[in-house]
Amino acid sequence: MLDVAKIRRDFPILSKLVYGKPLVYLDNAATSQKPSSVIQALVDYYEGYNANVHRGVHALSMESTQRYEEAREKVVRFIGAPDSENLIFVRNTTEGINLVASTWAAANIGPGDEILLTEMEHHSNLVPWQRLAKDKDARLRFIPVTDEGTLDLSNLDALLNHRTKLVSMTHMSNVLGTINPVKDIAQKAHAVGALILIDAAQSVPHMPVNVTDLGCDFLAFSSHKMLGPTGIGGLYVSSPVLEQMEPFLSGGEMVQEVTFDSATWNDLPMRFEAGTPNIAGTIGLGAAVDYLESLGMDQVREHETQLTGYALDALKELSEDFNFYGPADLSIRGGIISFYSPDVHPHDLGTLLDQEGIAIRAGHHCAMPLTRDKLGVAATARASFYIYNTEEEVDLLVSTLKKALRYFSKTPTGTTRSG
Amino acid sequence: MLDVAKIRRDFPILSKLVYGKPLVYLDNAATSQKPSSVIQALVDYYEGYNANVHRGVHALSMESTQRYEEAREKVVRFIGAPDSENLIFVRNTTEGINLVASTWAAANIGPGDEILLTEMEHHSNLVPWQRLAKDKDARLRFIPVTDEGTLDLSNLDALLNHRTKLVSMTHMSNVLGTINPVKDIAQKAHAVGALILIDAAQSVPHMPVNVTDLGCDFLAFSSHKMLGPTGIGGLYVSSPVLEQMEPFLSGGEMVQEVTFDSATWNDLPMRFEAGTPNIAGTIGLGAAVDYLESLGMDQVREHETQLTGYALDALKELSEDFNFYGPADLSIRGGIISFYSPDVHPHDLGTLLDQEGIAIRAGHHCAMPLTRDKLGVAATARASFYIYNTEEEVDLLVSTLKKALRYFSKTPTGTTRSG
Amino acid sequence: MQDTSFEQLDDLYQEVILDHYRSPRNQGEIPNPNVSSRGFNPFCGDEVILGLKLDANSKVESIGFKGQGCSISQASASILTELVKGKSLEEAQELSQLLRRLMKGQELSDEEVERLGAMEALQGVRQFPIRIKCALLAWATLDDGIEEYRAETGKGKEADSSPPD
Amino acid sequence: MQDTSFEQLDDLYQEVILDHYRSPRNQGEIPNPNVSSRGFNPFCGDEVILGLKLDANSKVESIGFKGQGCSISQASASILTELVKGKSLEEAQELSQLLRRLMKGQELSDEEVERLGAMEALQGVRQFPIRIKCALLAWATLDDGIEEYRAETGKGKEADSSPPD
Ligand SMILES: Cc1ncc(COP(=O)(O)O)c(C=O)c1O
Ligand SMILES: Cc1ncc(COP(=O)(O)O)c(C=O)c1O
Repeated sequence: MLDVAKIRRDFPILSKLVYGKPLVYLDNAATSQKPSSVIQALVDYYEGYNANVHRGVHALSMESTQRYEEAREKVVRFIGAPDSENLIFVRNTTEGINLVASTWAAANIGPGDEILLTEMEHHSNLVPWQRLAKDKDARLRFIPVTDEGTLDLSNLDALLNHRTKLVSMTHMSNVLGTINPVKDIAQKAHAVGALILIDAAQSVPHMPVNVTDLGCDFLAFSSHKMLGPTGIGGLYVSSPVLEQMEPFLSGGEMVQEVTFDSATWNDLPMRFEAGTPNIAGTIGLGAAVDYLESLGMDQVREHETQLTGYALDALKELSEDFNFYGPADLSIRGGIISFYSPDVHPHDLGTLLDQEGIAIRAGHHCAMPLTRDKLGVAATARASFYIYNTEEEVDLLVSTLKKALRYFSKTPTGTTRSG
Repeated sequence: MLDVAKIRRDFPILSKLVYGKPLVYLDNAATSQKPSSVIQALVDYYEGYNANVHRGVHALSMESTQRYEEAREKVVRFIGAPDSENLIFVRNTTEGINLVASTWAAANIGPGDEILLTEMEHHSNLVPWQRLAKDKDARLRFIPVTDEGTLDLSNLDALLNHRTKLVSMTHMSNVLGTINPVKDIAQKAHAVGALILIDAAQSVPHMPVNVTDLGCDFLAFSSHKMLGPTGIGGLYVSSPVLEQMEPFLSGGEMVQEVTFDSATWNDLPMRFEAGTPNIAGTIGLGAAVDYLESLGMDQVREHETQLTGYALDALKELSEDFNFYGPADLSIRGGIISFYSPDVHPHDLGTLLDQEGIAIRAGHHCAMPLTRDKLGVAATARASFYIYNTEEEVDLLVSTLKKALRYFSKTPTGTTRSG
Repeated sequence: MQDTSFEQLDDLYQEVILDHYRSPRNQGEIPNPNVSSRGFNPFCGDEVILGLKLDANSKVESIGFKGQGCSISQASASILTELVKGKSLEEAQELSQLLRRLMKGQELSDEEVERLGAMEALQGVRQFPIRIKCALLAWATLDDGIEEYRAETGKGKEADSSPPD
Repeated sequence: MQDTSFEQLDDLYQEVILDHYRSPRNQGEIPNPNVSSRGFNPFCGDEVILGLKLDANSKVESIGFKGQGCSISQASASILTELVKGKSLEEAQELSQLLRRLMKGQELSDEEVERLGAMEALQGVRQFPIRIKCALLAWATLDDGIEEYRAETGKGKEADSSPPD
């Protein structure tokens, strides 16, 4: 069990007031808050040993290089990667996926080849493949989503076939909360000779993820969603695949030797990290990993499962007014709840809850096709949890949703309003 | 005149001791130190209003979006860009140049076309063009460097011709300190129908730079070299060029509407910023711009010119032992001094100076072809200045270089050393 | 009703707005519109589709909208259709400019406020900068449609006096 | 000389090292080497090129190096050539392993220290982690060369007993 009261004290922003009310931050799927230790890691870097990495012989540069590479080791261990060369630092999940699309996929996917996605992908794991498919005359196929909000795998054998070169799918849906059986699908992908990329933007922050156990070829995630700084993230690539990959961006850091005419590439993973990296961000991500490991990812997952169960129960009261999306089975669901009422548009709901200090998200959550074409609405409201959220906060959400419904269903006449 | 004593107090790291000695940070061309206001901007963001930008209706998200876009406005104004749509946020100069290579250049440069560079480019402005030229069967040409360390423009009319599609060159050399006449060359480039990209990694931090006045089409720079955080930088693109450019990375934030099959692109500049940006880094860059503007870029330039003049004078004493590179004319030289002695390898020099708290850089400075093929050495030592450096620090550099020479020229016999 | 919650939002959600949101005017498609356009806000998914039919004097004879989105964006579209009916395209654009000035917090004259009509109710949006885009969506869509119409028919602003066919 | 500056560096820059740096042994190219390879450190530009000629017993008959770089990398290369001459490739690799262990700060037996010879002077490098790569460059280059030689000649470690031609 997490000691949530103690955890909350580690997050300075949680003592902030919004319009005079305590902040209730339920927008964790968009980005997470940061503990003091992460913020302090940035301050320590800039005040104590800020210097460019990898090329300096002076004390500051030696220290920054060492801390930078230590952070890489921490992340490598955290996701269960075999070696530090398997972890490429990127800006965010989006860049990680684009890196794969521009390098491995651009070199290995051709006319008539298929890329298998799911209907619940974030734009970041959809648009790069649309562009690639168009460029290469390849075909995108989609694993459908059931009404329950899970993947419909009944037709997987046809969807995943000898033309499939890549399966690219989310580990956890940022709209439905669904946790997909990526390990099984990885095996099936490999059985037909396809590789598999896992969009772990929502899973790495919230549950134990081990790339070796999953058997995936690529896995991308963002620091800002896992208590770490913005502007940094990771892309895991398995060794055999890494060896075949041509560089992505080019410039300083990623070269071995350069003449006016040509260049040779540096060792892995530096080969994929051109230019001065986000040094402070990387070290901050290392501190975030330390923090999560000190809690234990099993505990993190358990806390969120419990809170989600509590919330789904509490929200039942509102089931006449709201549709709730996503699977009921908590064992395959993360701490994300999307909902919609025809009576109060999600956007208005967002504004109303905000007045009470409650931060939720309203919109298509960068998953327009899922939201619009599968759920049948242009937007939903979404509450998403993390380690610092409490049952009291869920209670406040529920009561405020009720108030919002009442407010919006007031008859326009018959009562004088002050506005 | 800068009040350097006051400035120094704004930089917490400058009160740090290295091996018990005050830090003398002369590695500014690699990365700069950060004032408290920049560090505090990061802390304020993470402790006060951390949230994802552009899509939230809640208070934190509104505030972070507003501060993020305010930072963009600041940077836009700082470089004299006409509009905020002309500034794309990137990780660093390297990514900025790669963005241009992958978008505009990939679409507009073909077989037989020429790209004109100079012999003093950083790898980041060389390797992307080598790769593109190879892909497109285009040709790289180089403006030579004179023995003085300036560009030899005597043959420019032949080098810059109707086959030239792009001139890509550094504004200030990170090895020689040379400031190139980019405005003139921009005019000449446009006269033959070529575009011009300016690598402003070393100029934007150290002198007034106005993209409108320079008349360039692209200009790239890094936050970490201009008092700002790591992991963020800017790419200016002129409006007519921007309109023709296809997106770079794709995913969230950069799309307008998405179906399972296709997507339309968002407005500028968001179209080029896929995924969650480096929000804190951007806001920190805005704070760095505030700091630089409070000093005045003319003042910054003047301080460095003066200090460089002082240093070149003081170093004359060592001219029998060291070669010094770069132009003598201070009006075309930034605060960068590279030097080499056959008696003490730059790497050893770096280690020796470090023991006295003096941070310099030793190596090829990511400009291998220049260093090796033009200067004729595999590595040089480099001291580079910024607003917080003083004449006393220069004096210490000179006296320590002398000591280092003595140490390395000790006869191996005839004196007992403790080691 | 004595529920005092969200009182601070009464400025934003004025009755006029909730009324237009719940009972939108001129909803639906216009057959053979002269001016038609679609607006979309990628960040929230709000959508407005407008169709205008001009009469022999180039005034708006009929107008219809479809759309989805929050109360502000849809109420604003509904108010737009009421205000613009019977006006020339220039007059419609002037109203659009007025609303923009209102949103920027600029002073309007009494006469201008009068012309705003029900749009005045949108002024509460000013305190919610993130929602300004919602209030403007329909109007930006109208401006786009008019511009496109002019470009297609070759009718400049001044020359726009003969009726469409 | 009574200059006491940089005393703290005397461990790093031992006389043996400065001596090898200033007067490198076995500098130059070997004609028709059996084993040859080049090492390069992209971060500092240090370079070592090695050539080895084996005798009928597969021992190193002659060895030469060229290169440029800091005192540590060049002294290490010079010491390497002295130590490896007359040894078998296996013995050379063992020495390389010994140096790596020394750099990692592992305990060596007296016998091992003895075998290190002049390489013992490199132990001061341990306190300067950034320079360890310099100390190892020549040895890593040798290891690469031997590996390549074995791959090319198809001679495994064990089978490597017949002389090269
Ligand atoms: C002239 C020049 N161009 C490009 C770069 C690359 O900058 P970054 O590593 O921030 O991408 C540098 C800095 O090292 C530089 O000095
Ligand atoms: C499932 C999923 N994939 C990808 C992303 C994109 O992450 P980022 O914006 O950090 O690149 C997100 C976050 O918005 C997400 O939830």
